[in-house]
Amino acid sequence: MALLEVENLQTNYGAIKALRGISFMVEEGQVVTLIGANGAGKSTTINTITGLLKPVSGSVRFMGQDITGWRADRVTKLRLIQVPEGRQLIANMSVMENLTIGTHIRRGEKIDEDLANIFTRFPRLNERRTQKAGLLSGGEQQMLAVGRALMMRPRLLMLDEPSMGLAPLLVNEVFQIIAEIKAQGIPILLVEQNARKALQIADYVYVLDRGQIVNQGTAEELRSDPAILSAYLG
Amino acid sequence: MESIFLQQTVNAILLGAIYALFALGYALVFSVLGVLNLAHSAIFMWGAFIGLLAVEQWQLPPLLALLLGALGGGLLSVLLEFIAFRPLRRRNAARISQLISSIGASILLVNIAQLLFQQIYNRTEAYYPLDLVLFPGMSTETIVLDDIGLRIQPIRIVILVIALVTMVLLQYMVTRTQIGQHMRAVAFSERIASLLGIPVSRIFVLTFFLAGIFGGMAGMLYGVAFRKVDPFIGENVALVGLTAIVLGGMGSIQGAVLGGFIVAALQTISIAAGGSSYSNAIVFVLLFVVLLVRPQGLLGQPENTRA
Amino acid sequence: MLKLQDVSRRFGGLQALSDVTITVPDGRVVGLIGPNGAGKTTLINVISGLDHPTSGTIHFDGMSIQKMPPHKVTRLGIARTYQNIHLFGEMTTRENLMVAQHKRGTSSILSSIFYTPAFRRETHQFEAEADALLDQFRLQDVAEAPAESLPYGDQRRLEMARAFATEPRLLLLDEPTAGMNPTETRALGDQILMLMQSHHDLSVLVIEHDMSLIHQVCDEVYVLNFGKIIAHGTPAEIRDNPIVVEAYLGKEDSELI
Amino acid sequence: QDDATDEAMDEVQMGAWETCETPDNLPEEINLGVIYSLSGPISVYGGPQQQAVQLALEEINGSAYLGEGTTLTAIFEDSAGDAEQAINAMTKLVEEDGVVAVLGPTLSTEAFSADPIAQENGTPVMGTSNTAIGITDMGDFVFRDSLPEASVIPGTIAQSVEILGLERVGVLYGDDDDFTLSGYDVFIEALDENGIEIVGEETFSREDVDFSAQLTNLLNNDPDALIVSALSAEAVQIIIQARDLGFEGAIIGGNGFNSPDTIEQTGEASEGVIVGAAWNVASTNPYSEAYETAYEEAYGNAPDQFATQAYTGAWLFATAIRCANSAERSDIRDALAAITDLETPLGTFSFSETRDPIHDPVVQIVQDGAFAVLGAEDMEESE
Amino acid sequence: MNLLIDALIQVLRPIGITEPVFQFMLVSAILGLSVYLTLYTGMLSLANAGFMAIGAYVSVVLTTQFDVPLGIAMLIAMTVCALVAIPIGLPTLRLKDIYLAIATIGFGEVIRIIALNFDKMVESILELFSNGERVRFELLNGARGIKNVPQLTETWMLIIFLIVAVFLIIRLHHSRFGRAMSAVRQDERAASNLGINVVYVKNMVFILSAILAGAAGAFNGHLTRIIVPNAFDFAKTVDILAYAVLGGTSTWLGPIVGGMVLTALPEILRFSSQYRGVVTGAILLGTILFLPGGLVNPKGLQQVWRRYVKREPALTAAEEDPVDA
Ligand SMILES: Nc1ncnc2c1ncn2[C@@H]1O[C@H](COP(=O)(O)OP(=O)(O)OP(=O)(O)O)[C@@H](O)[C@H]1O
Ligand SMILES: Nc1ncnc2c1ncn2[C@@H]1O[C@H](COP(=O)(O)OP(=O)(O)OP(=O)(O)O)[C@@H](O)[C@H]1O
Ligand SMILES: [Mg+2]
Ligand SMILES: [Mg+2]
Repeated sequence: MALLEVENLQTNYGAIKALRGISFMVEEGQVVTLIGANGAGKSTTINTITGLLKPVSGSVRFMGQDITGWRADRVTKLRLIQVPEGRQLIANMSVMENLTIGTHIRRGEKIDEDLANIFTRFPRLNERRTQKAGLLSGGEQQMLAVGRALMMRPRLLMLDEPSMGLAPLLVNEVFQIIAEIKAQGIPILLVEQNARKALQIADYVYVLDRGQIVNQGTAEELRSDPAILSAYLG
Repeated sequence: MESIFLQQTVNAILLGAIYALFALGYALVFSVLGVLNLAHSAIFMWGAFIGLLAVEQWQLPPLLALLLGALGGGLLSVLLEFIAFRPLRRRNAARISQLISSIGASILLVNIAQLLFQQIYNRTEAYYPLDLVLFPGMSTETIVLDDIGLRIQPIRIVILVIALVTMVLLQYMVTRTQIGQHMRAVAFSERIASLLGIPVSRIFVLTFFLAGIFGGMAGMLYGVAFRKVDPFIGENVALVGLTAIVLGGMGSIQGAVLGGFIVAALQTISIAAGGSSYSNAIVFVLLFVVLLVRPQGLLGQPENTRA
Repeated sequence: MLKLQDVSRRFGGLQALSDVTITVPDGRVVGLIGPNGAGKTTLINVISGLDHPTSGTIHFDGMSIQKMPPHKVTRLGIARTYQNIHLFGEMTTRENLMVAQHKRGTSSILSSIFYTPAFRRETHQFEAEADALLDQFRLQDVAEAPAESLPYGDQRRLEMARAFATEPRLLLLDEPTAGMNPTETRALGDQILMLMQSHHDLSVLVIEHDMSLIHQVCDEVYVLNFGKIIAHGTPAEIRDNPIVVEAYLGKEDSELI
Repeated sequence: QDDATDEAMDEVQMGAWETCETPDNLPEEINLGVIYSLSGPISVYGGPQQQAVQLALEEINGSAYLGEGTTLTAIFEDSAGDAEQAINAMTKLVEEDGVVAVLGPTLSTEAFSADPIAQENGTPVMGTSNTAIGITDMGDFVFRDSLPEASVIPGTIAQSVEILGLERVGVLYGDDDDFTLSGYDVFIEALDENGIEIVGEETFSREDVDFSAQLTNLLNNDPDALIVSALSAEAVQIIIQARDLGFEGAIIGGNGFNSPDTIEQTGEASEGVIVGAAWNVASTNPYSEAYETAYEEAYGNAPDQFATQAYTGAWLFATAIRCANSAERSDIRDALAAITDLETPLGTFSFSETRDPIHDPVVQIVQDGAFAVLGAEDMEESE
Repeated sequence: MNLLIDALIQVLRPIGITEPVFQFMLVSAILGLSVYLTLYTGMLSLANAGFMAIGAYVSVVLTTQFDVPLGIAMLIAMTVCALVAIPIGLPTLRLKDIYLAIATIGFGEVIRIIALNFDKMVESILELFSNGERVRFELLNGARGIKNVPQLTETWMLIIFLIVAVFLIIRLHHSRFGRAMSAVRQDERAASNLGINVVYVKNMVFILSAILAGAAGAFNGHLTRIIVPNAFDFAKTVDILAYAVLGGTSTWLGPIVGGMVLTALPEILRFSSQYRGVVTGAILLGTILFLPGGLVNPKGLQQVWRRYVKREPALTAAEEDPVDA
């Protein structure tokens, strides 16, 4: 049994059919990547899994439990954590508060330790720890969003374009963090435009197009697929 | 001259306490929902009404009545969340439609109260008993401090103390406790809050409950202080409360309290200076000036957004 | 030509820009790179009038603009896009473009009320121009869709098209390719180059983290770090500048390119 | 025995109205329009008015006052204290429902908006709580049975001055309400005439509850008496708060003080309160007492002045219909205008040339927790 | 025209809409449009009751004291409103949301208090120049109001005014100014960066809205036969806002329908006697719950159609609430 099993998921925005029945899974310890053009439905997929959107049909199972249609806060309590596209910080809270606000879903121990880890990884956040999140620069916000999710000790981490808007140095940093998270055995569902890096780190890849999965395979398989190469690797 | 100044100062502080208490509940709902709950003044009236029924019809001890007034306010407020706010939020309606639904709810609550008044009292006003003491041992005698020319009613001091204690407790809760942090997160965005595992619906219910408690309590105390209760007493404080929270800075707890006191002080000062006809105009002119200098109100936070 | 002289911007204790001096010559594409939080967006904000420098001067074609409100800056011919998309979500794609034509409109309220020939002429002209822009930015298919329902990439392109609809002589682009894949990024680069070809005196200041785009379109590049310019040169010079590699690019990327 | 007194009361009551022969020319049903503020804050006054009219109609129909087989029915409309609604209600009653006459509306403002419609349609309309200047100037179909302040207050002030020897007074009045403002004007004029010094004037708004600031100001100047032009809603607070602030002199008010609440709700504080009004609960007029008993029996609390005037108004219309022996609007108008020296709860009542009421006002003072005629003691002593 | 109106009234009478009711409905429709303009531009301005008061007082003083014909009195009243709107709007319109709302409510209250005390104020000013002699000045008569105002407003005037106003608003929407209004509502900063003078747009709209409210006030003043300051209080402000929101602000038709329905409702509900208030509240609440976008809102009606008639599953999109919106 896979950690996350998505089956035949269909989601609409009013009359727009954003997902037309997609199925995939994430196994323990894996990094699974969803790639696809703009508007393919990647964010919709993640949002449906977390419960921000209700599917029209299909099912989502997490750790063997059917969580289809659960509210987002219930899903999150299972420590199925999403780092949403566009950062979605609490703009009027400080960096520090943003980092700690999600920790209520885990047990209290070692929070300080984790915090220290985050600050060593993102010294920039440490410098700005009392600043309101809304006033951070784009990149700083992205770091904070990832940091916040890590503070929640995810069982499965879902990252929606985490490298968007980051300086090259930080993009490397983020992928390094992803690698580290992976090394810690935390499974990851990664949505990325930076397909080159995503494919480097992924165990398994699904390619999404207009609400459907059009291709899938291990990272190596796809890296050698000429169609993928031309479409996503530039 | 000195004594009149002192007396007027005391008048202002005591009036301010009532405004502040009412404004607190208003501010709480606004800061979490970002919506003005115009039915809050109806909750206020119901608090006074329930308290009145408790002491007058059911002959309960006044403290219990206060509790009932507060609790009744809380429950009604939660009811409002369920019938007037939640359905609209669920459908992503514009905030302004929530404002209108709160007006609808308010009309409903006031008119139901009017029907009940008519049923129970055969007219639309009623009075708290003349010699009501809030708790055993409390005096109803005016405290006279003749050497400094000051007269204070004990009940008003009680109201002042309750308002201040409430403010401190609420402030502590919102800034220092996890519940408070969650409330602020929900206030900022339900969507983000839910992604942080915060039970959004429960936070809303809690917020409404607390706000209702403050509203109901303020109403009951107002009733005890001024004794007359009718279905429309909420209208007397609605605009004052609104002014107070805007002046103090929306979403700020201390701001609401500060605003309440400032409005009362201004009204009193303008009356003391011989301008009783203009007291409300003066309040608004000052509000105007404050907003021009500090568009976010006295203690409000500037917007945390950037281009 | 845009000229910034010793521009500084403080936010409380934070010096977001300090003594920045840069020039964007006519007909050139200038890149602006730097780590996150370096002050790039702040720089664009002070140029476009949304924010104002604490000290220093900004001149556009010899005119001092550091205190101008945004709409006047735009009327002088400076347009911008935003790092976080700012479209008019309830309007259609086409309407978004038409708003941008606003400043060029000469028809008065009265002429539109009476539907005068001049008003109709202007409207037709704008519609034609909007169509051309839709074509140029590959947005024809979504012309009548509300902007908020567009996919992210389309929204980014619409932002650029909208800025361009003001007929600017200086275009400020804040991370135009964020969220795009390499293919789309390259296409956007081509688009910029095409614009440069068809509009001779157009100049562009572009903020990017995607070095491939910088290399594709920029004539010269400034590097901002902690609010200061730390390097200036051609893309190739910048790539090899050890300070830049250290502060911004990191080993891997400079090798990759 | 109770029955006996009841009957005696009924006799007194009914006897008063029987001025004309029992009519024989009336239709089975006669519709009377009634417009009062039945919702919103003004319903405090409109509600009891409605009840009083209901009581009057029960009595009128119960005693076959308009002859066997004729019922007088009221169509009640709510004006919510709003001029627009008053217009709408009046239009509906006069043009749609075809009522023969209209009682109300509650507020003078509403009357100024709505009465012209009745006038245009030749329908008699009678204000039962309109005291503003100019009400009956709207036309010959416009009546009122509510004594304007100008007919009450001068007497109140003159008597108070004489008996209490006032020299300096402070004045407190509501300045956003026609009723209290008119009262204020008349007070000032009367004070002027009696050569009284005004040591301070303060205002408040409708529905205010805290008057401490104004009172503190006034009391700082050591007045002998406070003159208050307020409605009953505010009067209670003003009396209590003035006493709380240590004021022991007389508090003189008009209509607004004239409610059962004044004593009930202020307790000891009401000692020394002087009320000059068209009518008072403590009125000893037998017709008034009979009415009061009936009202209390029906509704459980004592009537206020506006209710009494509404009750009287309904009876006046009934009397006019009876005397006219016709349900025609103009006949009713003529009969109404001809009413003179009718015994009513308000006293011996006539309409003046200008269709304003003529009857004696009462000036009373609260003593030992009850209303007493002002100066009664002195008179006894001097006798 | 008059025949048509008569016929219409004949049809409406059975449900309680007599001619005066219809007239007030039309006045409310104009008020609805007035608040619609500001809402459409993203301003929660609640100054309408204040401008209504100015319009009413100015025009009534002119027609009753100076025998000015209604048409000219209205033009002057509307001009005065526009002139007052400029100094009020310039500083105030920088405020947002609820801050703007309360500042503008404050304006209305101040106007009301000035109307209450106008005579007294003039008196004390005149007394300064008259060696302490007591001067009598009576114009607005404070709370007593101006009485016996001739009923000059005719139904056809209201209808024609409304038609012209709607026509102008439609044209406005199609002009670049109209697009600028919408742009300012949706994203002020982006609008300013596209060359739109946000301050200008906001102030122009505020002035237009003031003019409409002033006209409504002038019409209303010549319908009610008396004008008193308290007719323009906070409650009136709230009513006017409700007209627009209940009717729906996505098109100009919404506020008109909203104003007319909300004004007619209490009259239609007269049969419910003492339950009238409860029923009114329940209807208002129910309507806004079912149709959050207002009575006239094509999109919302579609949704309701899908949801309640065709019984399709509810919409699923969760609220988009980006960090920097
Ligand atoms: N709120 C919305 N309302 C209507 N349609 C929407 C909404 N959000 C997304 N869509 C549509 O749903 C489809 C899928 O969008 P989604 O955001 O999931 O794409 P994506 O793969 O995440 O793209 P991107 O790489 O741009 O983030 C797109 O066609 C988009 O236009
Ligand atoms: N209004 C503000 N108030 C306080 N600090 C601010 C404000 N705007 C920006 N800053 C701070 O100024 C610094 C520069 O921000 P800016 O947005 O210009 O960075 P940037 O170079 O655009 O970064 P990125 O590439 O991440 O977008 C940041 O540290 C940011 O937190
Ligand atoms: Mg996406
Ligand atoms: Mg930036």
